[in-house]
Amino acid sequence: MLRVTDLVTGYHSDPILHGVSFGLQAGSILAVLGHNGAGKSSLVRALVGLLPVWSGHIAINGRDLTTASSAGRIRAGLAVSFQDDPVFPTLSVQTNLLLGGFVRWHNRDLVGERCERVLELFPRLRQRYRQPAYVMSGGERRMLSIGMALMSDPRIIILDEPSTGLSPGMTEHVFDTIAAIRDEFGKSVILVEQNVRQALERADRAIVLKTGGIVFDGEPGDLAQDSTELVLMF
Amino acid sequence: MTAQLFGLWRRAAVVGLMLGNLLLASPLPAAAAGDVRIGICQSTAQGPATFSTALWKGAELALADVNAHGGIGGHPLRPVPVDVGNNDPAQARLSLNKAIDLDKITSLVCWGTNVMVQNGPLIDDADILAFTTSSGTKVVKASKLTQQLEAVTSLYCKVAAAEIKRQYPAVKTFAVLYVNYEFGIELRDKCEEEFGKKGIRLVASEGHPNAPPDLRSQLTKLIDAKPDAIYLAPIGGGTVALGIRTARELGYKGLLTTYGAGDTPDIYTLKLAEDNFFYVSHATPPGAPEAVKTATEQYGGYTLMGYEYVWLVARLGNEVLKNGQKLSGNALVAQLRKDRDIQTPVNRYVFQDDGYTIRPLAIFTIEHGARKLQHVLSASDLE
Amino acid sequence: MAYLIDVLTLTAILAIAVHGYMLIKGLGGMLHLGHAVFYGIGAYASAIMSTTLLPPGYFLVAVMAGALAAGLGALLIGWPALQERARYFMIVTFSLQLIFVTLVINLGFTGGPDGLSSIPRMSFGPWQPNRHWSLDLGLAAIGYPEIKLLVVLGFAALSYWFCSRIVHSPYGRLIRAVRDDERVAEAYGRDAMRARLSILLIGAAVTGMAGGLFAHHFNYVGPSQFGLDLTMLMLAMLILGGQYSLAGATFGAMLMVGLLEALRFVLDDGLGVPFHMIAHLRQAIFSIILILILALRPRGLFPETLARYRRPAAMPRPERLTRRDRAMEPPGGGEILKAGGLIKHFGGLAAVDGAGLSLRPALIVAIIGSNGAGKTTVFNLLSGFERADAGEAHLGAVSLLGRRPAEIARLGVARTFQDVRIWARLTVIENILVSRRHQPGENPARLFLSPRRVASAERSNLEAAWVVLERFGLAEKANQLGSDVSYAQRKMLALARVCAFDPTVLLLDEPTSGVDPRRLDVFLDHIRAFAKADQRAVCLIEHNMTVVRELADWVMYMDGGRVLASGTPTDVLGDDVLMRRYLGHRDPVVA
Amino acid sequence: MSIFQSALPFLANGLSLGLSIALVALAMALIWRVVGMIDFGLGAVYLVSAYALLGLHTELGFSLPLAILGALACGIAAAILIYGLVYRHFISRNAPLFVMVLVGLSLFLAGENLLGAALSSQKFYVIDAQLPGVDVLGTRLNVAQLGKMAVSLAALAGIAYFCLRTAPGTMILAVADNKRLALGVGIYVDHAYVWTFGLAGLMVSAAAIPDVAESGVDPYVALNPVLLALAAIIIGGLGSFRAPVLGAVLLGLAFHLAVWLFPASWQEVIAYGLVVVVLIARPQGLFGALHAARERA
Repeated sequence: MLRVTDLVTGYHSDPILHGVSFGLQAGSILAVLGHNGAGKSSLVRALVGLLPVWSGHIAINGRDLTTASSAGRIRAGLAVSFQDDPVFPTLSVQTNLLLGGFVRWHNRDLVGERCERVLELFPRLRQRYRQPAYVMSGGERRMLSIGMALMSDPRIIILDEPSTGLSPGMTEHVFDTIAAIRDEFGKSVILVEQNVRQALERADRAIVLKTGGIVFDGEPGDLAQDSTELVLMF
Repeated sequence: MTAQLFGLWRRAAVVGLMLGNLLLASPLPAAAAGDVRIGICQSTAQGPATFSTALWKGAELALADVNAHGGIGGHPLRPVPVDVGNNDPAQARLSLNKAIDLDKITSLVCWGTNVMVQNGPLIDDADILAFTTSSGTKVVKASKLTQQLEAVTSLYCKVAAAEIKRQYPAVKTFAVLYVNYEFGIELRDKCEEEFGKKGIRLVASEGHPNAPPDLRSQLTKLIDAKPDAIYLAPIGGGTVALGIRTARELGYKGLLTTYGAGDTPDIYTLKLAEDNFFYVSHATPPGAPEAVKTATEQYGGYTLMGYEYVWLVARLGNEVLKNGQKLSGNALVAQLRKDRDIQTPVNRYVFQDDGYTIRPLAIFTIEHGARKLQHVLSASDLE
Repeated sequence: MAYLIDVLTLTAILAIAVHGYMLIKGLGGMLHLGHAVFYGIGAYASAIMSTTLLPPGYFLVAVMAGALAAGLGALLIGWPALQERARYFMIVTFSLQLIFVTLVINLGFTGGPDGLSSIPRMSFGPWQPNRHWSLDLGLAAIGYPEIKLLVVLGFAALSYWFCSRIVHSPYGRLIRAVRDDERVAEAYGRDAMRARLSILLIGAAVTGMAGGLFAHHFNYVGPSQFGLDLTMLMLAMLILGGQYSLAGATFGAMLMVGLLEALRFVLDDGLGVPFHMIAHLRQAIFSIILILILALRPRGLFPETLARYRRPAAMPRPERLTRRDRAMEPPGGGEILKAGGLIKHFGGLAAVDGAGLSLRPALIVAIIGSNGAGKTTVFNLLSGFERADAGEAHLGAVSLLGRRPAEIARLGVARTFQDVRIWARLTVIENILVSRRHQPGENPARLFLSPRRVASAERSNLEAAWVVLERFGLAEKANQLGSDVSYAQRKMLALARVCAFDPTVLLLDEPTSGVDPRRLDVFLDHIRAFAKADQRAVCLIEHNMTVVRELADWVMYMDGGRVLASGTPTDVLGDDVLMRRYLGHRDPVVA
Repeated sequence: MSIFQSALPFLANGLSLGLSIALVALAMALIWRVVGMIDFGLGAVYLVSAYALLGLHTELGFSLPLAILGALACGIAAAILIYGLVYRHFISRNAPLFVMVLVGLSLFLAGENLLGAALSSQKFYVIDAQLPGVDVLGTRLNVAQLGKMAVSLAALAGIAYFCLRTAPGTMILAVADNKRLALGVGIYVDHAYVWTFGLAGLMVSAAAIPDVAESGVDPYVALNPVLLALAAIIIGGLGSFRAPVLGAVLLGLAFHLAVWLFPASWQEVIAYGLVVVVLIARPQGLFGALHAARERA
């Protein structure tokens, strides 16, 4: 599905990721773990095309996207939900969702149908439908953002720390939704998370980033079982 | 940013600066010796910019004539631009210094009360003859070698007042809409004085910036004072037209009048100006050269002055040389005031020793998209 | 040569005005579009002094009065305009520029639209030359214009000296720090607002002086002379020369005047442009050149000149940091910072919900917890960057809450930032120098009143800075820009900087995140040294549990804005329930 | 006549001036919100469409409606060209606001003076007769003014509709609201910018045309509209599409009521003084709530 090979990138002079490689299976969840500064968000930005790739390759279904603009990548079937400022604040929930499906606008029916499914998935959004996004709570914004990512009917959804700033209950809900996205919508998900355990429970595969390199790549089960060890691994 | 790149840039810059200063210092422009340089002011300010073009067009014609007839003592006349920018005295001084120092101009025509007043001493020191097309009364007081070519504000007001008395006896009160610059304010005060002498009372006056966004509030206020006539005192640049249009639209039926600033093509073609409006400006008598007349119709009243300026300089220059003197501001001015009463191909002037000039003025109205000469007040009428 | 002299005189005057612009825009980083206003205020003020208030011969006094007036003007404009909202400064100054001309026309004492004429020539006491004054030196006679040029050049030199003194002083360094990141400057106990205002005032005064000179050079000031186009001209000069360099400002003025004058010749004699177009074309070409400069060389011809410091030959070797055993006595007693019941809401979300902590000298406390647990917010509350809704925090007897960051920092509570936030356009060593406290050179007045004291203080400051750099292994990078060193080095610099500030309490926000594990030990040693060697109270937010194990004497586990558990690292990290929760398990935990 | 009655004409004229400023203000506000720059280059656009109208109508003898359409087209083209040829370069290097302002101003000045050099600074009229008008509140407003008022109200409604109902409009809003996310959903930001400048160009020309019809064209006509527009956004703020329009109306009223209360020579001081006061009292503008939204989001 998605294949990243020897990805090197960073901000102006200093590299953040030095040579990251991993793959993503269709219809699976890949958990990307690691604590702040490990390079997770740089990876996201590089995948979406907001950060120039210094060397290495990014390909979806064998099609090379290394040099594609972000717009190009979205059209190639990528979708993202950012960690911070994940929505358009002054626009209504409706408009936000529509914009989520921007690259599919030529196909009105699809967009409409998507919109319905998203609203089924997040009934809360239906109540908020006509209100501007900035009046909503963090959790609602997170749902909206994930919903937007679904709107473009992508092959791969990148979720950057979806649980940030959410109450425990809300976090549970979000993670269940992510599972649903895989199972019901049949999407592949790249789940960048700090809530290791919850991520692992849903993930089919996990990689652990540490200071710009991959220190673990494998089945979640193979990760250390003892919490303390696991914590120290970071 | 590599060091050598900076080095490169700096070197480029240094060269540029050197070049600049070299050009400043070099006598290069004065190289084509022999010809007689005369300065003509240019302006980028709204209003002045318009009549500086007119002035130049007139000068151009005269230059052609004069140089065809051997210029001054066989030396052709050559115009030198003097850029007064936004009518800024400091900028003007810089340009004037260049014209004096490097181009060695023998005479100048310029305007802008502040521009002229502040540079008066410079003109005297440089020993050049200066004509001014400014109407400011202070101008000639600041310099011995400056002669007014334009009629002064007081004269304009006097003539306007007389015309009103003659043609519109019903008018007993008037108001002034003036540009809030030194010039507009002077015009307001002089007119209050001159109109007063004819028993016409100033009932209201409002100022406006040069190039106002609109004049509606000012005119509403003036019209509230129920004046029989409104005197427009802008620097020009279409403000006259705006004033007329707005006044009429606000339902003002009374008389509208102004001075030379109204003598521009945009007024000629303004239908609104065709009733109950006149302005005082310079006449182009039937005898004037055809080229001058057509140019005036095209560029406006200041064309004349450009023409007469060059013509006068040529005449005076030749006389001075004939008397075996060398060309200098003092010599030229002395000659000018000695001849005193001069008839140019266009007008008759009386150049007084105090620098003021008695010159014919004419009353114009607008008719069929052109200005219509009502009648001329010759210099002798005004003496 | 009257022309050349006139040009040079005007150039020198403008150069001084552009020096002032450089201080405000380049050094102070304030977006300023009303420079002609300061110039005009100066010109008018000194003109009024000379024409009405002063007896002849007091030229210098009049010029100084101009500077003073401009300074006051700047104060009046800057005080409201810089409060919290520097981003509107440009629009404020621009509007003022638009008003100024009309205002002057309408005021009485400015001579209204006529302006003020017959301003006396430059005169010094008994020497009051008339226009034709001249001094015969045998070979050549020197006239008043030459003298005037010399005087103005003298002033230009003076202004250059004065400004470069400012730029290269500790004060100038501070201003640049504020320009780069004022929040951090406040975190180091500096009052950013005052810094901005002071440099605005100084810049305006210099410009006002130029205005005063102009008034006496031209003997006339009128409204039309101080319009937007003059501001544009000065700005063009500044941008062309390089807004961060004093030499650039000077040079830009010369170059731009040279260019404008050269255009006369090029257009008229060179290209033979139609006569009546020349004036307009000069303006047009000037504007186009300005655009080209901005496009091709946005930073101008001259870069910012950075002082290069030479490493002293005999460096005191930093004492080897020995890993002593950690003091293990339980907290309580001897504490210097105590906070409790802290509450902070953002919108509906409670970021901090009753958290508290207590810090003691030589003790390292680590706060752990998942993102959004409120760790950083606690730091923000303690360091004054956020206002607490409720709770209390005391440093010794002093209450911290409700104080501005600068005050708190001055009390001795220093913090680092998660996103490193070093002053990117200061060199590494300058980052250290700025951070150090008690620098007399930060007071612009002292620079000139007690230069010796400033110099000696700076010398010792420099020595101390080198020691710090040595200790943190940054000495090699001392003269590199903060933005040019690697991420790890910036992280290290952040530590070095806070160490140089010499606080009693240290709040470190993820000091090791993103650091190469191979370098980690160095960081650990330094942090440990803060506490153990320097006897400081240290509190750090940390995700890397290895680090926590290594460093912490005491660990607090935060979640949902509350402290759920605290104890020795082994206790907390050993508590599997907590750890599972930390990793995202949400089964209930008894706090 | 009571004080109140005497004020009416000033109110009416102030309103009409305000609404005619509103168009340019709206354009400027749009660009400020989407691109994040104060675009004085709009002055050049204004000049282009003004002279285009003149040229098409009086020189090439097009009928007035045709000439108007042509002028609108020229305005749009000019705005887009300026973006493509000049601004894009600076935006792509994300030049600071200060530089953008300077570039815009220089463009404007260059345009002004090039026209002055090429076509002389003489004033030309498209319509030289008195414009028909109607009496309102004891004053008389001509068709050009009424036109301006109508157009700017229409534009206000139009732009709101455009942005909220049409695809490119939504695109623009998205970029204005959250540029990174806009990229994240696959919007070509460059397209959004082209639309923005095109739209701004349209509005500016729509403002220029009635102005020219009313009081002719010379190289200086654009200065007032642009400066007043800036003042209007400062007063109104950028919170909504309404804000700049309200700001413009307030400014227009200030301009005229100032004359009602004081000698007209103080007009500008009072009007721009108002700007400074607003800046100091309420920097986000009187009707601006945008920052609140931003900060909460």
